[in-house]
Amino acid sequence: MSNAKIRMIRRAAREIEPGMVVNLGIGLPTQVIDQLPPDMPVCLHSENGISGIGPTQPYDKADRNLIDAGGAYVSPLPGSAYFDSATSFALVRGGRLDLTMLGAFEVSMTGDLANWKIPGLFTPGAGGGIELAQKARKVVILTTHQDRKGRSKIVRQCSLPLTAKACVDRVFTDMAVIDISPEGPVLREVREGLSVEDVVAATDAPLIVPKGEIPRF
Amino acid sequence: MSNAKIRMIRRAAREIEPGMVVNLGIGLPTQVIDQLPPDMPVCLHSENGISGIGPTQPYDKADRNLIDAGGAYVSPLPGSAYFDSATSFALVRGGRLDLTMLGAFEVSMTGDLANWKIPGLFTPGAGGGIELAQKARKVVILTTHQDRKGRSKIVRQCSLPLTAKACVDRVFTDMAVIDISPEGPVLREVREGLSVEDVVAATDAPLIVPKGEIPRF
Amino acid sequence: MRFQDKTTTIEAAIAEIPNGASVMLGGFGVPGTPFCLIDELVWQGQTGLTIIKNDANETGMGVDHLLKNGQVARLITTHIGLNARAIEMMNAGDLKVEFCAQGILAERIRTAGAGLHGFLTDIAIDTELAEGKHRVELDGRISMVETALKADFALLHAEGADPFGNLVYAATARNFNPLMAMAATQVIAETETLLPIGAIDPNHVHTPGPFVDKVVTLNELTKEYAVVQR
Amino acid sequence: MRFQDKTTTIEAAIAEIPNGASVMLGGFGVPGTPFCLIDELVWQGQTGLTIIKNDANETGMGVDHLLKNGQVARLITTHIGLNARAIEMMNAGDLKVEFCAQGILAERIRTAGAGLHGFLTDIAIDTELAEGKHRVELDGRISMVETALKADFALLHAEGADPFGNLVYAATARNFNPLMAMAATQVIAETETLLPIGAIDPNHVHTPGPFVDKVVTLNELTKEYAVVQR
Repeated sequence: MSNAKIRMIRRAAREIEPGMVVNLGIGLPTQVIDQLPPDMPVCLHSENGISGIGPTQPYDKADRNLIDAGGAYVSPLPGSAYFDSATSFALVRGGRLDLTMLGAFEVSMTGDLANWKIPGLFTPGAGGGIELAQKARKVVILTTHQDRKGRSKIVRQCSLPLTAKACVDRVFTDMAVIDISPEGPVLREVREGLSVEDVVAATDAPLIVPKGEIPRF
Repeated sequence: MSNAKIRMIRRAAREIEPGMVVNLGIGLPTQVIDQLPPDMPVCLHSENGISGIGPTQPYDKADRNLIDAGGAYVSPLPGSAYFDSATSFALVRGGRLDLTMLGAFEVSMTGDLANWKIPGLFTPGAGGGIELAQKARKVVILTTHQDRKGRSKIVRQCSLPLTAKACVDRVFTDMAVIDISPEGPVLREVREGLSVEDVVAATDAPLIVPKGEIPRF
Repeated sequence: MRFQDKTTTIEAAIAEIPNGASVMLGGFGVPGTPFCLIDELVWQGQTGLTIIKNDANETGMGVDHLLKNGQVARLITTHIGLNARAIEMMNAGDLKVEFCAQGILAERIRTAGAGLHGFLTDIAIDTELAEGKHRVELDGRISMVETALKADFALLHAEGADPFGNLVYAATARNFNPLMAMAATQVIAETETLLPIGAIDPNHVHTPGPFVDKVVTLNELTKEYAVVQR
Repeated sequence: MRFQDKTTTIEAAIAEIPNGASVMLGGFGVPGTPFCLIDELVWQGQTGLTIIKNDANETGMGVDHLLKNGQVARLITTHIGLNARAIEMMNAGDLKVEFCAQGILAERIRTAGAGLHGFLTDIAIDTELAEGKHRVELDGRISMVETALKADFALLHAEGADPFGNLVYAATARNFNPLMAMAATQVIAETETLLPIGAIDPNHVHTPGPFVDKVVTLNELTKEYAVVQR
């Protein structure tokens, strides 16, 4: 993984506060977990029915009945619980999920999220993503700042089908930390080695740049 | 208990078929259980969260956490299960309760049941009675044929607030067995020692009396 | 990684409840009723409460102490037949009582817990409980809307709990407890035994820890928890 | 008193399913998927089925056999990203696919199981999944009606079962199984182990026996149940 991505993941890990119940989406978000202090009290939820996800297991030690929503073989911790899918989403919709970290195809300047469908190309269904995006108390996105063709993922308006409207609180990319505020996207931090101008130039949506020094990560 | 009531309870017990899931209301219905053959496969449900109610326990042997909906201390059987109140009524409303036996203040000729409220006199709330009456696959009533003032409990039209409309399939009294048919109440059986005329005279609703011999119980 | 420790004292837990709060109480009759949490609420004396509970216990027990002490403005329940005081207060207009069919109360609480707005049912459609209910016609069938019922606080009784708030209930003491655990902003569980973290098999947890905010360990059970000899 | 014995053979249990039936299948990925019951359904060859399952498994496993064999007319699901055949068939118009948000699918199934008509939610309200949904305004808030989803059959996978049909599931193999157990006219459970009646603590039962119609004991687990090495 690139140094920039590693920085992004390390920075995102600081978003997790002691005592939180957190759901990490497949891909980059899952890797955040390795960056947490080992003694930090945090409860990882997976929508297929577990609170308290423990370390991923190699195939030869895996429990065939214990996976996370991405299909990875995980393990229980002392204090874990298993439950059915209705209870699992009750936890999400009922307000007990403090934070979710998700991937994105596009995030709009008003916090709309598109991450589940590319018409004609990628139509697998939304899974649990809609409820995570719409109902977690805090929704943060982990994504490369631009796609493979160099197009900004932070856009004025989503062109793809929405996962949820006005749901994103904060975006972590390999270039910046951006908050979605009522006034629009605000540039909060810039990656070490980049300038504010680099980020603004790489972003489709107009960024609000606060006065004074922008912190680096 | 009077001999007539004992006959009623014994007759009602024959309504329970092997394999049924049954909910017995407080009072007379609960006593039906003692009349069942000991080896008969039947599962007793109580709406406070148990399938497979075992024998009632004396106070010195009672489990303080194990009661039926009437507050009697009961016991588990090998094969019992405990569950929450939502699951318990899912079982009732979802069609898994084959039979309920309930008490009545009034049963109308179209099968309306009133058994939960006497305005100004008795207003405790309906508890689980409405769902039992409305959703059990078969609803049978156990009641004295007349109240203490000699008034028929099988009436043309209920005067009391309804528990559920057109829900009763069959009524067992200390005088008769009466089916609620689409044409009205049909006299099916008469208690030993009574005549058909005795029953008709004691009943407010007009009874349909089939031709031929009416069986005795 | 480890789990948050949610254990606290009964005084501190109940002190969070302000006057005028809505409070769900677990229990169906004696089993599952959080008598010690209720006693502390009586002791602290918060008033104007909306109480949501299957029943009003019996005279001299549980909810009845709150009624006697004048702390309850409103009771949402299914059956109060074993509490003469509750019926008297209701008839005298000193207590506002809202009756639900029992499974509908359970489901309204669960619906709030599941983050849904309400559900559609035909239960009680031909009874006086149907009065004033919003109706919807779908596929030619009439349903009534039952709204989600949430509360500021839920007070639960568990047989066992670990410090993270994973709960297990005993026999029919389960009843409304797991539903209320989902449906309140602050969930306070009293437990007969505080178990070490990891002592509950994850397959046997009845209420997962994330639903619970505070765990209070009972030193001893008061006589109200015992078998009732009538 | 004793409990009914619901054990039967896999052939007899699956033979009850007619062409055109709606069939719920437990499982989220591999865990909880009733692979042996599905294999028997493939063997018997019933066609025109409506399948309700969280996902379409992976190519070469579970639901995929039914798809490949041309037995499925319609699939109600949440995510089929791991099954290229399902996506191809959908895109080619050979398979009608209805997508639900995952928790909404779970809740629609549970709602049917709870004997309710539907529920009100704002989930997916600003997405294309909201198209065509009936809307209700209550207290100034817009909700969509999600309808109860029932089926003719539910095929479940349990870790253990007793002859009456009390079921226990292992870890995340629970998922949709207990919900589907409530929501089908005929519920058929395969179990890894048939336990003697009374062997399951009543406090640890995940699906109570009254919800289950048939219990099928598996002789051995096929390789599809094993850890998937990708």
